[in-house]
Parts: sequence; C-alpha cells; structure tokens
Amino acid sequence: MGLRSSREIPLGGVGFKLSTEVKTGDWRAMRPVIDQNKCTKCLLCWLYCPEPAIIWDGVKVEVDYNYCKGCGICAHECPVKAISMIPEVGGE
Amino acid sequence: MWTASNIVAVAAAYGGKYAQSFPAFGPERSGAPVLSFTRISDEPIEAHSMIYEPDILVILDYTLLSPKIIEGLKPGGVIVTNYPGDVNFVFESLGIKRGDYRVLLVPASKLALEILKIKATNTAMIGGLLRLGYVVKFEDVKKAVMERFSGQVAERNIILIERAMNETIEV
Amino acid sequence: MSTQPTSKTRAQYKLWIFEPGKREPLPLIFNLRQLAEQRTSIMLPGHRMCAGCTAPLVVKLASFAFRGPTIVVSPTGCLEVSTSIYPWTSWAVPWIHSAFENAAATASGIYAAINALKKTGRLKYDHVDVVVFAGDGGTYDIGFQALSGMAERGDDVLYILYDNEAYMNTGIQRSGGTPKFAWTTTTPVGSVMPGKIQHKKPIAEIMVAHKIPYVATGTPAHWLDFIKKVRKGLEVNGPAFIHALASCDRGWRVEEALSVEVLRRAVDTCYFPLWEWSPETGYLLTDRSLAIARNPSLKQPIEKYLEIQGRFRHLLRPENRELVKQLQEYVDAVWEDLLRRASNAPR
Amino acid sequence: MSIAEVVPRYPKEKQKMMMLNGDEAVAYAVKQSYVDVVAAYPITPQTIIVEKFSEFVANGEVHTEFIHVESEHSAMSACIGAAAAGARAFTSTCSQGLALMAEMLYIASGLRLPVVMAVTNRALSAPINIHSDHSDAYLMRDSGWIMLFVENVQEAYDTTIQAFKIAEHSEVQLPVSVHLDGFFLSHTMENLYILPDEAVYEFLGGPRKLVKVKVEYFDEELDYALNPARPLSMGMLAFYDYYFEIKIQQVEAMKRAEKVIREVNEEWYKLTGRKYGDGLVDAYAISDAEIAIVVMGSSAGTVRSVAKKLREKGVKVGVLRIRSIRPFPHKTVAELLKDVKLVAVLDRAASPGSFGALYLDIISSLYNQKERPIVVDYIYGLGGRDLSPQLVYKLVEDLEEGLKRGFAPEEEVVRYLGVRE
Repeated sequence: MGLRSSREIPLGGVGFKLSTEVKTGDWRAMRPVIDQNKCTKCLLCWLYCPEPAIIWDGVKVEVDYNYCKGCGICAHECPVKAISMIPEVGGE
Repeated sequence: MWTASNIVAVAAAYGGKYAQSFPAFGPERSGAPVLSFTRISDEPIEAHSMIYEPDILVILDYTLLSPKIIEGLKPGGVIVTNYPGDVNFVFESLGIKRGDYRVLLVPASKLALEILKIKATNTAMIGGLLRLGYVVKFEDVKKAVMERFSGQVAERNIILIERAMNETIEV
Repeated sequence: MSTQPTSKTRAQYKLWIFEPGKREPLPLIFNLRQLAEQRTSIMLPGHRMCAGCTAPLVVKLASFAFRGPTIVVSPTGCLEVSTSIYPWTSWAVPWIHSAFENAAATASGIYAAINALKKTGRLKYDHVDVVVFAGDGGTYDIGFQALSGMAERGDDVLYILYDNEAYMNTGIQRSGGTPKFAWTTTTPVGSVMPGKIQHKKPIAEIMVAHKIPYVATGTPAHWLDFIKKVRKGLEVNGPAFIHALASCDRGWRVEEALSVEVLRRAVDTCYFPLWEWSPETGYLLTDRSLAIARNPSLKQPIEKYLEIQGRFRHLLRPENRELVKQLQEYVDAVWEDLLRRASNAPR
Repeated sequence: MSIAEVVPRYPKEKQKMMMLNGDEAVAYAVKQSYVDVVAAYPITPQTIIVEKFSEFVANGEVHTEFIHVESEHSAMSACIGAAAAGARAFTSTCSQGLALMAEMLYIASGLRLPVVMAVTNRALSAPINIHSDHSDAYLMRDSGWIMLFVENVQEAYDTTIQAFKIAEHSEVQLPVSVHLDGFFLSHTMENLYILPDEAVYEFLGGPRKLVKVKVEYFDEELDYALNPARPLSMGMLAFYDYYFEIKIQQVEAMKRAEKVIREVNEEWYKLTGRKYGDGLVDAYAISDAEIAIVVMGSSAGTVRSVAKKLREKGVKVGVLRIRSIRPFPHKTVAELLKDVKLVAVLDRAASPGSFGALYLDIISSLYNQKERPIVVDYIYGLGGRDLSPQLVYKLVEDLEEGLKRGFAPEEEVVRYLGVRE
C-alpha cells in the first residue's frame, strides 16, 4: 500500500483508517487453543481479553488469531482450564 | 487620576472630537503620584506615545508642585492646579513668575472634602479645565460623569465640577 | 452500523454511532453472555498495546458502563500512542489527544462546548458524556494541576486513571504513582537504595479532598465492581474520579498471563483496597475489600502481591525482610485507617 | 483612500461611537462574534478583556461558556477541546502566560483548530516587566498561528471580529492571534465605531461552520469535529512516514491565508468603510520615499504622525506597517520597498545573537531583488520603553545623515533606539 501525499490525507492529521486493519496476531509467540469440550462458555476469557480477540458467536467461544497477541490471560483466567497455550513455532 | 483623564476624553468625544486617554505606562499604586494623559483633536489621533510637550498641565495634588513638574510644558501653555488657597505658594513652588504661563487655580481639595466628603480631587479638577472654555463643554462632561458614576455619586460629582468651575481663578 | 450488534456474527468490532436525538441510557448488563452479544469495546483490536497490558481492559470494561454518546480524551501516554498510530485509530468513539498535562483541561473545553452548542440548539443530543482515560504520569504528576482545576470548577467529566505506577511509555521511569521500594529505571535497586524510597501519592484521597461528587478505586480484575463504579461516575452531576490499578507486564516484571491475577492479589493483600466515596455516603468499601473487612482471615500477606512481580524481587531477599515488614505495616495502617472511615465496615 | 469610494453597508451613522480602551474593544468584539467558549487566565495587561467579558456573561448578554482555567496552558487546552468539539473558542493572554501555553499553540495549529486569541503584547521576564514589547509575540512566530498586529483601538475591535472569519475560512482552518500592544493599546481609551450586533453576526455568517473531512471508514464526508454520530480521532501519533505531509498541509493553508486576509479586509471595508492597507501591510507615502521605516503595532501611528510632519518639510520618508507577520507578505513588501534607498526596520524585541525577527523577514523579502535598498535594524521599546515622537525625529535625522555619507558595509546593522548604552 502506497503512502499518500499531503493532498490526499484529511485535515489536521485525523486518523483515516481503523486499526482493525492492523493484524497484531503476528506478534504472537504462544497461541491459545480452546478445548471446546471443556469450555463452559462462561465468557471470562472474552471479558478479560485486552485486545479484544475472543469471539462469542452465540454458540461457541473462539480466538480471533488476527489480533491475539498470545498474552495468555485467557488461559490463566479460565476457571476450567479449557485454554492451553501452544508455542507458535512448530505448534501448528 | 486616570478617571479624570477618561472623563475628559469621553466628554471630548461627545463634543464631536477625537480623543485619547491613557495612564502613564508605569506601575500604579493607590495614592502614589501617577501620570495620565489626554489627547484631543479634530483629526483622528495616530500617535500612541506618552505626551512630553503638553498644551495643558493639570496638577491634582499641590504637594507635587515643583519646577520639574512643568518641564516640557509648551511656552504659553496652561497650568491648571489644585491649590491650598495661597496664590503665591503656587508660583514659588513652580519657580515661575506671573505671566510666564496661564495659571488657573482650583480649590479642588477644599471643594471635594465639602461636597464628596473625601479627598478625591479628580472630578473637581475637570471644573478647572472647563473654565478654560475651549477644551470640553460642561454638558458633555455631565454626560460622561453620568456614564461613569451613578445615582448620588454622579450628582455630587456634577455639583462639585460646577462649583469648581465657578470658583476657579486665573492668576 | 450501530452500537448494538443484533446478529450473532463475528462483526464484534464496531464503531459506536449515535445519531442525534433523545434516547434512554444504555442498560447495564451483568450477564456475560448478554454482554458479549450486545456490547463491543470502544477500543478496537489492532492497537499496539503490549501483550497482556491491562490498560485496554480498563477502557473496555469502562465502555460497558457507557450510557450513550460519549467523547473520550486521552493525554499522552502508552494508551494514547498505541491506539493512534497514524493513520490507524483504535477508537470507536470520538477521541482526542492534545498533550500530556492537559487531559482534564481539554475535557473541560469539550464539556463547555457541549453546553454552548446544546444551549443554542446546535447539538441535538440530550446528553453527551465526556470521559478521560489517563495514565499515572498524566494524572499524579504533570497533569495534576489541570485535574485539580477541573475538579474545582465542577465540570461534568469522568476522569479514569489507569495507574500502572510508572512512566511506562518512556521506559519505566518512576512517577508520583510508583509505590515504595519498586524498581524502576530511575529508581534502580543499588547498594544503598532499595528502589523508590517514597510511597505513592494518595491520589484518590486527594480527589476526595476536592469534594467532587464521586471518587472510587477499582481494577479490571474486579470487573462487576468496576463497571458499576464507572456508571456511577457518569451519572453524578459534576466531576468524578476513578482510580483503576492497571498492571504493566514490562514495568512490573509480571508474567503476561498473570496481568489480571496480580490485580486480584493487590486487592486481596489490601495493598489496593476497593472503595467508593461520595459526599452523601462517605467512604464505602466494595467487592472483595468489603468481604475482607467482614472476614479478616481473607486478607493475604503482602508477599503474595510482591512475589509475582520482578520489580519487587529484591524485597524477597533475606536481608530485605525488614523492608517487607515496613511495607506490611504501611499497608496495614492504611487499611485500618480506611476501615475506621468506611461506614459499611464492621465495627 | 481611493476616489471611487464604496458606500459601506454600515456607514458611520449606522455604527455606534464609543470610547473604549483596547481591551474593552476586544471584549466587545468577542461578545458580538457569537463565541461559544472562552477559557482564560488573568494576566496584566490582558485582564480588562476577561473582566469585561465576565460582565457580559454575568449579565446574560452572551450564550458563551466561560471556563475559569487554572493556567494559560489549560486555557489553550480548553480552547482546543472546545474547538475540537465544534465550538467557536477564544482566549487571551500575553508574556509569561503565552510562554506557558507555547506547547499548546503548536497543537492548536497542528490540529487545524480555528481558535482566536488576543495577545496584549508584553515583555518576557526576567526581569519581570508588565509593559509592552513584542518578545512574547516572536515567541509564537513559528507556531503556525496567523498573527495580526493592530495599531489602534478601532483596529483591535475590527481585527478581532475579522480573526474569526479568517480562522474559520474553509481554505484556512488555522488559529489567529490578534496582537495589541500592552498599555499602549490595551489601556488606552479611544473613539471607535462599533457595528450593530446583527452586522457582525451576518459578517461571520452566524455560528462557526465546520469543514468536512474524508476518512476511509465512512462513505460520506464527515464534519471535522468530535461527533458521536461520526467518530473521528484527533491528535494522532504520526511518525516520519506522515508527519511531514501533515505539516506541509498546514504550511499550504498558511499560504492561502494571505489571500483570505486580503479578502476579509476588503469585505470589512464594504461593510464598515474601514480597511487596513491590503490587510497584510499598511503603507504610507512609500511610492516616492527615499527612507522607509518599517514598524508594527501601536508605534506605527507615532512614526507615521512624525513622517507626515516631515513630509510637509519635504523629507521623503514613508512608513510601512506590517499588519500580518504570519503569513508574512514577502512579495508585497519587496514590491513596496525595492525602490527605496534606505529601510529602517524597528524591532520591538531582540534576538540575542542575531538580528531582530522583523528585520530578518524584511531582508529575506528583498534579497532576490535586482536593486535593493540598504536595510538597517533598530531594536527599540523593550519593556515598554516609549517611542516618543522626538526619538522618531532623531531617527530620521540619523538616517538622512547616513544616506548622505553612505553606509559602510562593515557598519553595525543592529542599532538600539532609546537605550542608555
């Protein structure tokens, strides 16, 4: 994506894009993986995710790996230990 | 001090003139000797400097009378001063002779105490200026005083100015 | 686009859009499923806060308490720089940053503008809230004058301090909010200095002394308590101040996954008691701190808080036992004092 | 004034003659300018502005919200917040107060917020001094504000109203400061003509109007303001990939401001019958002058009144008053001064280690001319030292003498006027 000229950007340096375009998932060293069998859908992981990168679609809880930075708060806070942190490298 | 200067300027404006009034650009403390200036003209006034060679010098406090105070006064200029009742005191203090300048004496302190019950000689001195006839008109001064003060204070000041005008003597 | 996603889709990252007009305040939701289905954070993902930072949690949880149209102000700081790297913004609400020491003054200006525009019929909302999210540097130190001025004037602004207890944005330098004995890059642990030698400024107490309508403490770990307090802060007529402790993995030397846990321990040890204050009620303990007051056996020793933080690691060495004792005594004294003042503490 | 005089829509008879000092005149102008928010902190000699305006607020004569901030830094911060929220905002300060708000000056212009500020020019400490010079103004010279210097009380009133129009112009969107010399204007009472309220309202086109911006995440253009219906983020962090472009936008806006200042000056003339040169400079008897004196602010009148008297005696002296120091009208200045033999620039502030700031702009205006005059710099009036007519007469005498004997290249070009050396 090319950078814009001074004529092509809005006034006063206002942000003209949303950070949802920025995929911070590539920061991740550890990947949270949810064991859907253990998950009780209490949504504490959703609550405590700072990105936010936990999605509740009404049926199940999922991680949005586009943004998840792999901090592991979800895994620690999960009361039933349904989330495990797997190293990214070789973890797939 | 600045009050007198402002009232004269406002009165001049009511009389259709251009006028300018400003304090000396020095620290002001209540009661300390201060200077203020008034320019009156038929033309718009451009200068924004202090006045160094006045046509008229108005002295509110006769204890300030000294030869130094009239430095810069134009030859043939006018001195309008408050005085303690003693005519010679004025000439001696200023170090001038009769005839050097036009000198108008206003019993401002006496009248202010009598009418306002305070020693504020500001407005009384305007009476002295009115006596000159050509600076501002009494009607315009009255209007300016009414604008500056209200009620009894305005009324008393107008009485004071009128008395001062009538009791000013030229020596 | 609207504030309340109706479909149960992945489109959970939304702008908050309020068209002009009158409306009821958004209801508070305490059921997590309903919350997850009906609310989104005002902070969008893709922000560049560190992994495990809890400042975004402060913002996210606070936004679950928002009533409707809201303008957000941030002073310079971690939260500000990481959410506004040009051209990408992470803010789903109108947001402004202008400088470091002036968030409260900027908010006052916005509040005044809202009043003037409403008065003259040019702003067609019945209410617009103004909320500040500021760090400890911008609150305790450089921004304190503006904050105090805003409080004195009584401007209707909710000021939320996310306190990570040092200048983290510039690389962990000590601030007026850094606790005693904490290591920072400007209070290194040396042979004669055991980290910072002063206690942190009692900022929330100072705001109480301003006699504003509402002051409270909170942490994102105690989310229900925090959301309720944010709503109260918005509802009062006049300035409100909420002091939220917000852990910083980098600065506190805490494992990322323990970011929320450490806040829980701060409260469990009474290092950071949860309370609220208003001129009508005085001090009231809340949530876990109220439970501890009722059942003192729940109170944990200060080591429980210190032991998971690298910034206090030196205190756990045997020769520094005396320092830990000092810290415990200080925490106890502050806690006892709070118990005396809190009208709902058991006598 | 030109022969084909325009009949103003509001001739003098339809205006109200008042006797006000400069501060009161500014307060009156702000009152009539439909200002939404005033945030200010008191400092001599600005105080009369905020006191007078507080009276308007106390008496319900304005809808304005007055924020009694705890510092000048907060004053400008609050103006920035208010302007960002879509309000018309005003503040006033000078000297130490301006220095304290310096950080926020750059942010107001960088965020392209049309805040208006009256600066009652006052010297900077130390030593502390309450009187006028331009050292505070020069402190904000490069802050991206449009800076207009006025000569008298009437112009202080006129320019304050014009400032809102210039600042909010869709092609400008920059803050404007109106500079009136402390005491020499702030505390000097003069005759002036005040427009009826509705004339000012009409001139400004009513309340502030917002400009539009385009962001990728909305299809339509949005109001440039903090608006819950169309969220925008203001005050972003821009690195070396975009900071330059954003700053250049600002520089370009400042260039466009030159034209807008001229237009507003003309429009004001049609409305009131008053105008100030071309809006940027105000020249007196320059066309055939051998000696030109360049000056800003209240001293301009003093210099011009002396020049007029000297003209009567046949001395070919002219006066060029700079009204807009930012944007600086380099081309106009070059055009006016290129045929003069000797230019004396009066700088009411020093730049220790260099020339006066005004001098530098005059020199840069002239440098690329084939023929150019000798230009000398005079530092005068620091800390409120009066520029008396006598001093101006003496100055012109010296200049004439210098012209006769010729200036040696090695001669000192920075001189002092009215100091005991």
